[in-house]
Amino acid sequence: QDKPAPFDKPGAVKIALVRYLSTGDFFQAYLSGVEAQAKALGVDLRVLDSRQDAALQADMVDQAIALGVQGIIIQHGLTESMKEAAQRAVDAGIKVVAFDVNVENPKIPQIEQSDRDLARLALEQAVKDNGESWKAGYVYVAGIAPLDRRNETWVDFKKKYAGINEAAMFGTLDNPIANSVANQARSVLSANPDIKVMFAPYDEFAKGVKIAVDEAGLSQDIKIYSADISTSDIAAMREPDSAWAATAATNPAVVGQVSVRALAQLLAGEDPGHNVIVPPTLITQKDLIDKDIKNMEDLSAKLPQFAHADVAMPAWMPNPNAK
Amino acid sequence: MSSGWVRMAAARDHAIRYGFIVLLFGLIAYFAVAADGFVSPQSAVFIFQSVAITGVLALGVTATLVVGGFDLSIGSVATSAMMAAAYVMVVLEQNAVVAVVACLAIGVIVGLINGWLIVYMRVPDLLATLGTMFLLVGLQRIPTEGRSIATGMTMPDGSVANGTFGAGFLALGRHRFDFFIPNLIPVSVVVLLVLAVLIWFFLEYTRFGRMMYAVGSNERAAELAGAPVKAYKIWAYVISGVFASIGGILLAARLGRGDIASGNNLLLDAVAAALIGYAVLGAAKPNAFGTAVGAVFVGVLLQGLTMMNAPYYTQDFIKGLVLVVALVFTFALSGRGKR
Amino acid sequence: MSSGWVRMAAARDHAIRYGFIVLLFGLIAYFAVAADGFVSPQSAVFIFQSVAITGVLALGVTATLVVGGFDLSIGSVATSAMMAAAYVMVVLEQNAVVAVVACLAIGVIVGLINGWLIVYMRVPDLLATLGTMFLLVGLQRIPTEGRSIATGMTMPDGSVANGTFGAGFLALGRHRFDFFIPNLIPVSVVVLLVLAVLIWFFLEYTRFGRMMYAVGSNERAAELAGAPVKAYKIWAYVISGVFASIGGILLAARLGRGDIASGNNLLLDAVAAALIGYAVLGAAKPNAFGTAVGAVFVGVLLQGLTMMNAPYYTQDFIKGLVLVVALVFTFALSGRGKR
Amino acid sequence: MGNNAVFRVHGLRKSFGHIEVLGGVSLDLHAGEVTVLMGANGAGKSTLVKIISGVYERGGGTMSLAGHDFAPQDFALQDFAPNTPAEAIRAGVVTVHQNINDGVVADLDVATNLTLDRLSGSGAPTLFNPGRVRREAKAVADRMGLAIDLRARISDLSLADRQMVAIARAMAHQPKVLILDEPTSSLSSAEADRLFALLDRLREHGVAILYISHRMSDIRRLADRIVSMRDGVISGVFDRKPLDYEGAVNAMLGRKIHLDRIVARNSARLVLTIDGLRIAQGARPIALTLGDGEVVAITGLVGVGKTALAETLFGVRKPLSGTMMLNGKPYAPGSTGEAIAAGVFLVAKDRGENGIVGDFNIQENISLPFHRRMSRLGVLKRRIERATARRQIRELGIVCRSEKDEMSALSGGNQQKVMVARWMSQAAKLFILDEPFQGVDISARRDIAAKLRASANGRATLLFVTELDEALETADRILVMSEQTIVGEHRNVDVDLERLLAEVAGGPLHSAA
Ligand SMILES: Nc1ncnc2c1ncn2[C@@H]1O[C@H](COP(=O)(O)OP(=O)(O)OP(=O)(O)O)[C@@H](O)[C@H]1O
Ligand SMILES: Nc1ncnc2c1ncn2[C@@H]1O[C@H](COP(=O)(O)OP(=O)(O)OP(=O)(O)O)[C@@H](O)[C@H]1O
Ligand SMILES: [Mg+2]
Ligand SMILES: [Mg+2]
Repeated sequence: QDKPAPFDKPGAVKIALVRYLSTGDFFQAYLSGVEAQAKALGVDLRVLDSRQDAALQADMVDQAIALGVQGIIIQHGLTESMKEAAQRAVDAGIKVVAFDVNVENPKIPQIEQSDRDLARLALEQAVKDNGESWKAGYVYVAGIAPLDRRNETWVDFKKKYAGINEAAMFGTLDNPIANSVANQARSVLSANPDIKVMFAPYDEFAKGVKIAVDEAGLSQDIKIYSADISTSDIAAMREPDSAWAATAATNPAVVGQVSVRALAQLLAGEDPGHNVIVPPTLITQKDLIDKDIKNMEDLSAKLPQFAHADVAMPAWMPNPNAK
Repeated sequence: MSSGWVRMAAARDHAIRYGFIVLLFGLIAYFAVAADGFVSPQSAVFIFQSVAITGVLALGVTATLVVGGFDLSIGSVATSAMMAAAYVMVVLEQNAVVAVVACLAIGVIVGLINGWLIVYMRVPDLLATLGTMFLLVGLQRIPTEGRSIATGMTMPDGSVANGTFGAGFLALGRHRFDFFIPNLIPVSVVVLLVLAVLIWFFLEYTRFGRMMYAVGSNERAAELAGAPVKAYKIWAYVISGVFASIGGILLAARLGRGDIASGNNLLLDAVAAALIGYAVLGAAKPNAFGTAVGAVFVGVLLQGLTMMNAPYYTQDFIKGLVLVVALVFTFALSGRGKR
Repeated sequence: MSSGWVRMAAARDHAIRYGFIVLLFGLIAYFAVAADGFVSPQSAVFIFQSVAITGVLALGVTATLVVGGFDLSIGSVATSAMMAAAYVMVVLEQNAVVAVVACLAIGVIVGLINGWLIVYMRVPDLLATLGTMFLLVGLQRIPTEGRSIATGMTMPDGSVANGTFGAGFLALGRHRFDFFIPNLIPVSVVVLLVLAVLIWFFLEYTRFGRMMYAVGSNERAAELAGAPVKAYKIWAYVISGVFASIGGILLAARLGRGDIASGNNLLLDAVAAALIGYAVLGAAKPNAFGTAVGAVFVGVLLQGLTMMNAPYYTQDFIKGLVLVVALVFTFALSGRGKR
Repeated sequence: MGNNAVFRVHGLRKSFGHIEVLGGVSLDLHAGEVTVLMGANGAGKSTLVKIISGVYERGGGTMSLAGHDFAPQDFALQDFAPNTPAEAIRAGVVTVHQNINDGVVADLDVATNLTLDRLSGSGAPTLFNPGRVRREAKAVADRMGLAIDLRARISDLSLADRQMVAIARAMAHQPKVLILDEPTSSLSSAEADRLFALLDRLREHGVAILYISHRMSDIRRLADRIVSMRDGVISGVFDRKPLDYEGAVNAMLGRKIHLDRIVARNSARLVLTIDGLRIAQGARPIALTLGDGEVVAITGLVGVGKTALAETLFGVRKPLSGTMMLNGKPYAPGSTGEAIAAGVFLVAKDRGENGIVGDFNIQENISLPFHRRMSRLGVLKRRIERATARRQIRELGIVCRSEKDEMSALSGGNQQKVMVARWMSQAAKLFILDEPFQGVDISARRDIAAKLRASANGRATLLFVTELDEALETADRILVMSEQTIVGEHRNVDVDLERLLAEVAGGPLHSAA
């Protein structure tokens, strides 16, 4: 295989992944994607994990610089704290890409799983299933960047469809999230028994809502639309009479791969473009049942657009999924 | 000593004893008026259900409070038990009984470790249980490398875990007993009530419970009265561990998977319930009845506020406010109150 | 007593006094060999910087531990201060000085409230500070309805907040002083060191500090000896509040915004550092020097593990393990150790 | 009299809840005089002291103190109403309270404890200089003749040493009024003598001293005046020399007491046999037998090993060597639980630390060791518990409202009676009492002694006391302990006191030089 420099010598390239969030399936799958692509490329990967400490994350960029890496992936974080750190890395001649955090730097490609698209896909399906007029419950916690972006779509949607009536908004990030949201959703359902649609644009929320709907015995009467997917979400959606109708998701592993590929392109002197968007996939209950999809592997196997994104994929780039 | 004085003192005594209960009923009355659908058997059952898990944890931590200790590890014991249950059933493909036994074993072992550290190694309670807390938070994620456990998941070695949550196990989270109304009372509520009555009876009416209070109040005096103080203290941590693992079982049964979660909120809510318990009936000391009422109190508050569409942050705020006000009321009036 | 016995006792004494320090240096030596790039001035500074904020909080909570109390509200005081700083500058468009003053005021006020609840209302420490914790967690989110505060944000009423973080304020988080190497030592590290020395000196070498220890050990004896016990206790909570708010200022300065998701782990990490401090130099009681060492210890551990590419969950596990082992060592040997 | 009073209380009242404890107490303290306050347990002495020293708020009445430009002849009394202990101390009213653990801070060293009040005083230098503090502490200790390592932690000291530290600190104040609430309750006679010498000096310097004690020997040694108190009112003032001690005791009790002569008994059956028992490294072995129905007292200086022996018998500590036989069977308790099961009971000394469960009421405190006997299938039978408590309250004359009273609401002496009542509530085979009369008034002491003797059949009774009087009043046999071993034995008939005292003083611990 002819890889361009510096990838022609295996092990010559050292990159760092500087993480803000790490706990949970999404982040674990993202990491595995990063690792898989890094391995396929033969680069040495350092993982610096700030465990949701934004200040520490900025320091870790400096640390990565001190470690002498050639490329850095910034995974999540806050614009304000990462902007300058990212700039310092660029100044030090290091190539940087950022996933899901806007570091406001023209030299740094932004990898995105488009949260607005995620929400839009799910909501369009809701309108398709339920018509343009229904009473909704909405799960939202402000202040979390991806949820805020998904919220923008929801707000636009409510403007667009006057018949959609948000009867209740709730949500919490108390751990375990599904359990806490289930408690809240139960209360909301007893206060608003006429809710038809629950929009829970984060799978932990959806999981909690589903538990509440089941416990209230309303699984025939309510439909849940969400974002993100995991193996256990698939199981929950596949349950007989499951209220969880559809979810929109990007494959976090693919996003991880794309992040590394974009960085590799930069290192090889190519331009991945400033906005590298990984397109989301709509996954409906019907898809899962019809195609007999039981877990993430089946999903990748049977929905190819989910398994691989042809993003940042020049000809020389090894594809870790092609075995 | 005028009779006026006597009457005033009696009134104050009543305020201390029943103030908190009155507050609870006041809240219920308020929500009954302000929030549609608040008053119904289902709603009542639901309140119990929503606090069942934290309530069980709170009852456990009450036992350690009674012997003058504290257990910061309960939240992580619960989540560890949840992960273990899922691991046993999904990865090891064992049945529900094995899973439950494994969870309880975790509770016992962690309790013994905590007790051993505190009693024999003389590590202060907060410190020892903080240590085991961190340990467990890490440990529970190692077997799956930080992934949640669900049927069909891919293991770190690439194999697929095909076990499922047994129906019997899920029933712990989902089955409901008939009680006048069919399918009314969920298993978790029954578990909460049974454990509450058990630990209440144990602490109030058996000689073991009485001695645990003695140990908590004056360890040396209890020892010189013939009590095996070390055994009692270890026992308290084992109770706490087992109750926390029961909480974890209920959690797993409700969620139907092993969910990556720190359990910090479980810890805080359980501690809040146990501490609110101090204020119930003017006890000014840890007590199982108070803990149960404290848990229900938090449940009523959150249920009512959610039904009134209060956003989550106002719920925290009001939870804090009511807690502080209720407690000022109780402790300031009773003039006792020390841990 | 034979000289062998004396020598053994002396060896044990040494083990108690220096065991923890030896462990710390052992860790450093291990990481120096095992982890690339661990030994460098930058790395050392980085370790200090990574624990600066929790360290400051831990020093504050040490003051409450000294008077026999506990402060669960420090984490939420820090995040409230951070939100307040952002609110003052971004929404109210005030300058850095106003923001800092507002934060400190929050620290003082919360400290006074905690102290008042505990001292005058006789609410147990854990309970009172748990209450204020919930209160603040809710309160800090009300002005923006749960949104994070950043320049250009939309307020609940639809207006756009146009203030910015002052350069002076941001410098608190970002400026670095030259120290042999240019731009080496960040402000936060200097703040940590200065506060550590201050509180250490205060507790060890002023009569106020000594009396605080007396209050913590035997409140009644201190009071009967003429100490204004109430004032000392309130003072301890004010120190704790102010330190936590300083931590919040540093956090805001580092982040450059008021972020609702940040600061979740501050409480537990700070408490861990303060409690590890018990084990340093065999103190077996809260002490500022120990707290500072405890904070650095956690920093070294996490930094080393990160450099060795250990996943986050093994870090928790090892943190817990080392904590437990170190403490068993200290407390079991010293044979003292009670909170 | 009273025109040269330095301190005066008039019509002082105090109630707890609706129980009146002080019903209008009037009292003068005079410069250069020791006023002894006598009163039965629960009479209200400590309550009075706590009001004077700013711990409790008074319910009514006035207090006044000579002005700050204090001179013994200064008649201008000013109103005095301390709101806090600090205010009282600043005004020159210094108190050593009854509960020793309220006087010292266990986790701090002796030096800091000796200077605690200076550290908290407003004029003190801000910086804490350990060297200077030690120098100051040394000065304080030297005045008192204290020879304690200033770096030692209080928690490592004996009760007597703790008490001496608390007293030394109070003395160092140059107070106008010094109040001592049962300061000798855990001191040996040597230490008490040191204290008395110091009080003499303070008296010469014109300090007004209020001294509370149940020990007649103290009172005879010190008193210039005696004030008797009964049920919260002053029932007699005795200041005509020679002082009418008997009258004072009668006034405080409201009746005459009479002392039954001890008829020393012999025992037929052996209950406890101790042979070759060594309780400390390097100590000589102890051999000892106790008979059925016998009351044996072991006396000796503080620190000679009385408590150690008591605790060895009770299974708290292990002997280094030797055997014990109880009722003919080998007895080697591994824990207090085993000892109790074998019928060996111990009333431990220092009730605050070793006896009282503060969160429990009287009834629960009494039943504490006997839960097993008072329960079925682990469930406590509260009716039996209550009946037992009521019986014991009656038997020992514990002054309380009911068996549900909190322990903290009892006077010191009554708390002690609860401790004795606890262990007398069930039949023992070997009944050990370590300093059981701490803080108990004379009449109650004699009551308890009489009860002990009356119920002595069927068990052996072993009493550890520092006060010789207590041994003479109670025991059939008196053993003397010195240097962790028994050095003398006396039948309690015409005891050769001289020899006994010589044996007591025999140990090298007695360094009164
Ligand atoms: N905090 C309290 N609450 C209720 N009653 C109390 C309290 N303190 C003391 N008493 C009651 O006040 C009375 C007087 O107690 P006080 O301690 O003054 O007695 P005393 O004369 O010092 O006795 P002693 O010789 O036993 O020390 C007792 O009957 C006691 O029960
Ligand atoms: N924890 C301890 N560590 C070291 N030495 C001790 C300890 N406890 C007691 N001792 C010593 O053992 C000896 C016996 O003490 P013990 O308390 O039995 O004396 P005692 O005669 O009962 O005195 P007291 O009248 O104070 O009770 C003393 O020399 C004492 O200093
Ligand atoms: Mg008294
Ligand atoms: Mg003794």
